[in-house]
Amino acid sequence: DRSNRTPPHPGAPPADAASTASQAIHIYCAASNQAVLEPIRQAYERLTGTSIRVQYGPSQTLLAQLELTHHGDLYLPADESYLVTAKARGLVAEILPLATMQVGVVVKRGNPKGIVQLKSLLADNVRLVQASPDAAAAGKIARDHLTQTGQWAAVAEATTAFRGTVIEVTNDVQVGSADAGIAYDAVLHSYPDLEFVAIDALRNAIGKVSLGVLESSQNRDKTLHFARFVAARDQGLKIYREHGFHVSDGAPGLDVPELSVPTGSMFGPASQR
Amino acid sequence: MIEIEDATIAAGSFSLRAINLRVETGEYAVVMGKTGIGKTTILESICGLRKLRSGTIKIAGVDVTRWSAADRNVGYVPQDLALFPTMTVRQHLQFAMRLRKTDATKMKQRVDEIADILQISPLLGRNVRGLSGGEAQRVALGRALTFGPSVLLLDEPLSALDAATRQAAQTMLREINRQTGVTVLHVTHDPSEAQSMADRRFCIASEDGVASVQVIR
Amino acid sequence: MIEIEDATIAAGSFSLRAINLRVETGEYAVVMGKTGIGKTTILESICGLRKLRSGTIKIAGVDVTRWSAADRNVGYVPQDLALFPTMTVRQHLQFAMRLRKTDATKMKQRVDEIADILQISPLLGRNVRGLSGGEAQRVALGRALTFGPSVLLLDEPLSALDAATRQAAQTMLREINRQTGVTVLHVTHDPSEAQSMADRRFCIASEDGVASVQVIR
Amino acid sequence: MTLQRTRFRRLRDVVFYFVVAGLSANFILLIVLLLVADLLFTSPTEFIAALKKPEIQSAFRLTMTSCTIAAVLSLWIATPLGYALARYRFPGRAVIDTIVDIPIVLPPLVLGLSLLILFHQPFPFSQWLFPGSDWRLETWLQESLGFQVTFRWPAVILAQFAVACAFAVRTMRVTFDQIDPRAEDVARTLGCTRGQAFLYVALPQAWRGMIAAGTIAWARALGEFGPILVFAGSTRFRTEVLSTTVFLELSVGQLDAAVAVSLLMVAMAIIVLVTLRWIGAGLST
Amino acid sequence: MTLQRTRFRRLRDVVFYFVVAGLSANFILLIVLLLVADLLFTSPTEFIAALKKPEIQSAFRLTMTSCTIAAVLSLWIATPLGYALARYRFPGRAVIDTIVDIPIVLPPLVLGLSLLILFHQPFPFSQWLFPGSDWRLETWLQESLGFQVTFRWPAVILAQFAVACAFAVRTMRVTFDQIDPRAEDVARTLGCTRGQAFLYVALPQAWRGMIAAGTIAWARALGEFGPILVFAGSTRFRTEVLSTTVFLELSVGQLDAAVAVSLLMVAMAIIVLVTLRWIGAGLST
Ligand SMILES: Nc1ncnc2c1ncn2[C@@H]1O[C@H](COP(=O)(O)OP(=O)(O)OP(=O)(O)O)[C@@H](O)[C@H]1O
Ligand SMILES: Nc1ncnc2c1ncn2[C@@H]1O[C@H](COP(=O)(O)OP(=O)(O)OP(=O)(O)O)[C@@H](O)[C@H]1O
Ligand SMILES: [Mg+2]
Ligand SMILES: [Mg+2]
Repeated sequence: DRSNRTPPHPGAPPADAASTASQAIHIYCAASNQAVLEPIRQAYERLTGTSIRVQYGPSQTLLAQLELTHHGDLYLPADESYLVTAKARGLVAEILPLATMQVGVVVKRGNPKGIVQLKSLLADNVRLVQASPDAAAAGKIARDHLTQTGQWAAVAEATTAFRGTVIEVTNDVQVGSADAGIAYDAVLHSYPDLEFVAIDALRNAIGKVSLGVLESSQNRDKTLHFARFVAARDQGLKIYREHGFHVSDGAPGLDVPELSVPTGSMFGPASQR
Repeated sequence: MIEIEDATIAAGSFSLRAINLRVETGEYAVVMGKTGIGKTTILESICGLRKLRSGTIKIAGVDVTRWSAADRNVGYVPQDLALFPTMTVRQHLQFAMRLRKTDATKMKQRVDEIADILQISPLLGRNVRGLSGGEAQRVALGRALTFGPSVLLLDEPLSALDAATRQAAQTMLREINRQTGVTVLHVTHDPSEAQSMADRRFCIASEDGVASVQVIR
Repeated sequence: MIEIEDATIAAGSFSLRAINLRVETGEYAVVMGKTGIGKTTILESICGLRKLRSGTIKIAGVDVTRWSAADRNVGYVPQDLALFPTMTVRQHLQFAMRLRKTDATKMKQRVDEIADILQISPLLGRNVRGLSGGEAQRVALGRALTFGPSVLLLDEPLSALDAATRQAAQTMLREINRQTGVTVLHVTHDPSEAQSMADRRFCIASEDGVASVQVIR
Repeated sequence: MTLQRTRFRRLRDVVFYFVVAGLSANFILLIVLLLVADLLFTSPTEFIAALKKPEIQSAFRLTMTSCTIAAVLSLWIATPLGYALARYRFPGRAVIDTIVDIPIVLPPLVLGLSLLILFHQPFPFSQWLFPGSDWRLETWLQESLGFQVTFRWPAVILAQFAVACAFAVRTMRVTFDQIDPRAEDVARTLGCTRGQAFLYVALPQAWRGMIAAGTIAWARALGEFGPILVFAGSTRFRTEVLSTTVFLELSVGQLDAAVAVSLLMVAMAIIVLVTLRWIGAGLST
Repeated sequence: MTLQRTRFRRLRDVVFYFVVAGLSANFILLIVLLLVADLLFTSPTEFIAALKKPEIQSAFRLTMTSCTIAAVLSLWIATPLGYALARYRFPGRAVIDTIVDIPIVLPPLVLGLSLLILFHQPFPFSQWLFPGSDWRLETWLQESLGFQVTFRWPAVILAQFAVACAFAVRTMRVTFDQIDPRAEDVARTLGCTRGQAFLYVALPQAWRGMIAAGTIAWARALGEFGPILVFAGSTRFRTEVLSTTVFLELSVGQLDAAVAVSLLMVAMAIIVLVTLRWIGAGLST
């Protein structure tokens, strides 16, 4: 029941109206994408001089924030599912796919428990943790796939604990409170002590990272310009690849974004390098 | 002048009815009575710390029954002293004068004078923690004397003093009474003290919760 | 027997040297002295609440200087009473006996007896909040009498009582002293009280922080 | 000498009441507005719907149990510790006084993480004491006692206790600081051991502080979230407490359900806290 | 009558000390172990590296400022409120007494959400008072005062204040509960207005409680995380406080950096709290 939820305030000025930062692009970004977005932001700011204000947080918190404040330009959650929700609520105007992540098993480097397939996760001496299907996309994706193949009940039964985020799952394996965790491969980029094991049962379990352009964006042109920069194969996506995400080779037309804002003139030559 | 007319006071399960008492202006009245009879309770009613169940209290002819304690301009020396734990002795003596914005030199003079008579001058800089029983009692006495109240209520103010110090304090109290014309109500258990100080002596007794205030001649 | 030998006591900036005092077993000694001279401090040293700077204290011939207050088996009536705010009067009187696991009937009998003499029987069920000055003083007195201490230290125990009640208490104290042979050290400012009660009277004075304890004849 | 009722003084009393009320109102108003905003945001049907879900009922039961256990444990530890800090001078007192505040300072996620590390990394000191040993708390607990902490209900209670107790200790410390030790001293002359002086004389005077410490510990345990999430996980029907429920509802974008569950927690807290105070007030008379 | 030193009583004193120490040790040990576990998990180089990052330095400054402001504000409100609750009987007292605890009970995320709702949804009551109005707090603040709260530093302080103040109020309430009002009464007979009785007589007796309330508020503000994240966001160099830093580091898998920053917070808290207590103790003599 959201009958008493008020729709966006039609006459509301941009939240930044009074401040000089009104030129800045405000992006809500999942904290897990922080390592990727920071270099992209720096590159873009160097290139165009447009400042980007990034607000990091858990995806669901960010969703609540933009829903309640009707303010901001872009939304980059940890997983596309949040964008789907946001779109259904009329908060997102456009979705740009960026990268994908493989769901699989995270273990200590060297795979001491010898986990190679789903069955090894069910063993008694393996403490398995996974992201809560209710709280995190990875958990939901895993559940959906395993439910299809009828293995979910067994895996859920063997799971020692459900965690709030895949980062917590990974931390458990790192700290030693779990032997194996179900998480994205991209997460492992910053964990040299851990190893990713792709298992057959989750071969098709893939998480998508996408960027949403918000309805509340006051500066659509500039916002789109930055969004395309992030989605450009030789700019944002390059960095995504460096951080262990899988980048599709599709969406070629976006490689060289057209320049629709004056400041963008600095950008043209740079992008051709 | 203090006038209590047909008052009923109550504290918890204790109550005392039909209290009638009249002390003339400038008079030094001493009240005696068995322990637990209600002397302290009456004093607290006069100074405004306890509400009357019924009846009226007049000070200097004015009905103060519903006035707050702060307005009654009464100098009260409680039996339990109730010193301010964070203040020095000097701050105690200055307290009421500060509230009345007395000027500094006059205040200093008065504090020194009273401290001298009460023989607490060496203690002026001390915190009240650690004072002996008699010292604390004199601080409480001094605190109530500094600001020229219209009525003084003294609840066993000299009970912890040795004979010599007590004698000096008695003399001072009578002196203040005579000079400023302040009306005094002094509770004591010491018959000789009552005898020597009082213009008029009362004895409070009660029967079945009804008070009887007798003047002793 | 209480024996203080060449003791130095100190409290904050106050100190008193060369204290020598000897009370024989079963004797009823009364101590007098100017207010603030150090009587309370001496009593607190005897009962163990204050450490001696130097010197020794013996009770019944045993050197108790380093003993804790709990071990000295002394009945102490402090000047500030220090009643237990959460307890009833009956609980005060039972307190020391309970600690000694006295059996219930004997305890009840003793409590009733002492409450009766001190005229606080009607108060037994009351909490100590709201007690009058004299009532509280008798509770503190009663609390220290119940458990048969070997020494009684009374710090102005009757100062808030009216003449009649005081008389009864005096009689009781002498009676207890005579019957149980308890050694008593009683501080008072009332010369007639000292006169009537004491086997031996001391007067404490001091000069430059050196104590002189004189026996009054 | 004339006596006049000084109007200005009554005026100043009134001004004082207004200043006190005005200052206090800042905070009270903030909370009331927050609550009303929440109330307007959700609806009674949300509320009922939330109450009916079996996982929420289970979370409710676990929350009640764990909060109560954590609060009782906290009080049990905080009372002696607060007393020791207020009464005794011992070496290390200042250090302990500071250590007590650390769980308040640690960010919630880190507290949870620290608990995880403590239970699953090689135990501190064990390597120094027994070189080469790889003794781990959780492994030991599980192998010798068959008792699992992490991701189970004991983890919930431990996480709540770690923070709630810190607040309880502070409260008890303040309480005993304000109680005059004189009565305890005199009790000693009557033959009390220190333990008896504490039990019979100090403790009964501290009941208001104990009620306050108990309620604060309970309330804090109820609101606890980060450490529980990290140390105990959020497994439905097993370690889900109401604050976790709120997080889970939020994760699926159910803002109003989340707010409804929070209001349920507020209602629950009001009932429990009022009852506790009422019992406390009853005990005092 | 013979006098014997009763050994058993000294023994029982020792037993009492041990029981007190033993109970207290449970909690102290837990915290020490947590800290040591953290320390072993990170390394001095991590620590130094963390200290050198400009965003962490900026977060450090914002944290210090905001915590201090929040603590001062809390004390400023909590002292009169605690006094009023302890001394005066007024209608609604029990209600206010309960309301005060609500920020403690609300899960952190929900507190942040509530603040967001309060500032960005139509203001409570405004629709009833002026039907059809769509008055929103944040919009109004921005349009009339040019002052933005959400996602800026005022949001950080407000979020910290909302929780810290609740703890400060509880502490001050306990403090004034334990102070005998008798001295204030007698001060009234000397001519004090109620305000003067509070200022000159009650307040100086409450200094220990005020130090405790101030430190607890400061510590709580430092550890605050959920509400800040939701209400103030975590924009680097603008609303990032140290607890947010910890979260951000944790989110990119920088476990040891997160732990290092937490230890920095612990160190910072120890310095500030010890200084505060030291000043407090200095004031008392
Ligand atoms: N809250 C209370 N509940 C019950 N009784 C009370 C309360 N307060 C006072 N009393 C009783 O009222 C009576 C009168 O007390 P009050 O202090 O006025 O006596 P007093 O005449 O001053 O005695 P004293 O000479 O011992 O000081 C006492 O018996 C006391 O026990
Ligand atoms: N902490 C302290 N700091 C400084 N002086 C102190 C301290 N404690 C006690 N004194 C002083 O020690 C002296 C002796 O105090 P004590 O209470 O023993 O006197 P006393 O003989 O019992 O007097 P009284 O007859 O008035 O009860 C007093 O002058 C008192 O001010
Ligand atoms: Mg009296
Ligand atoms: Mg004395």
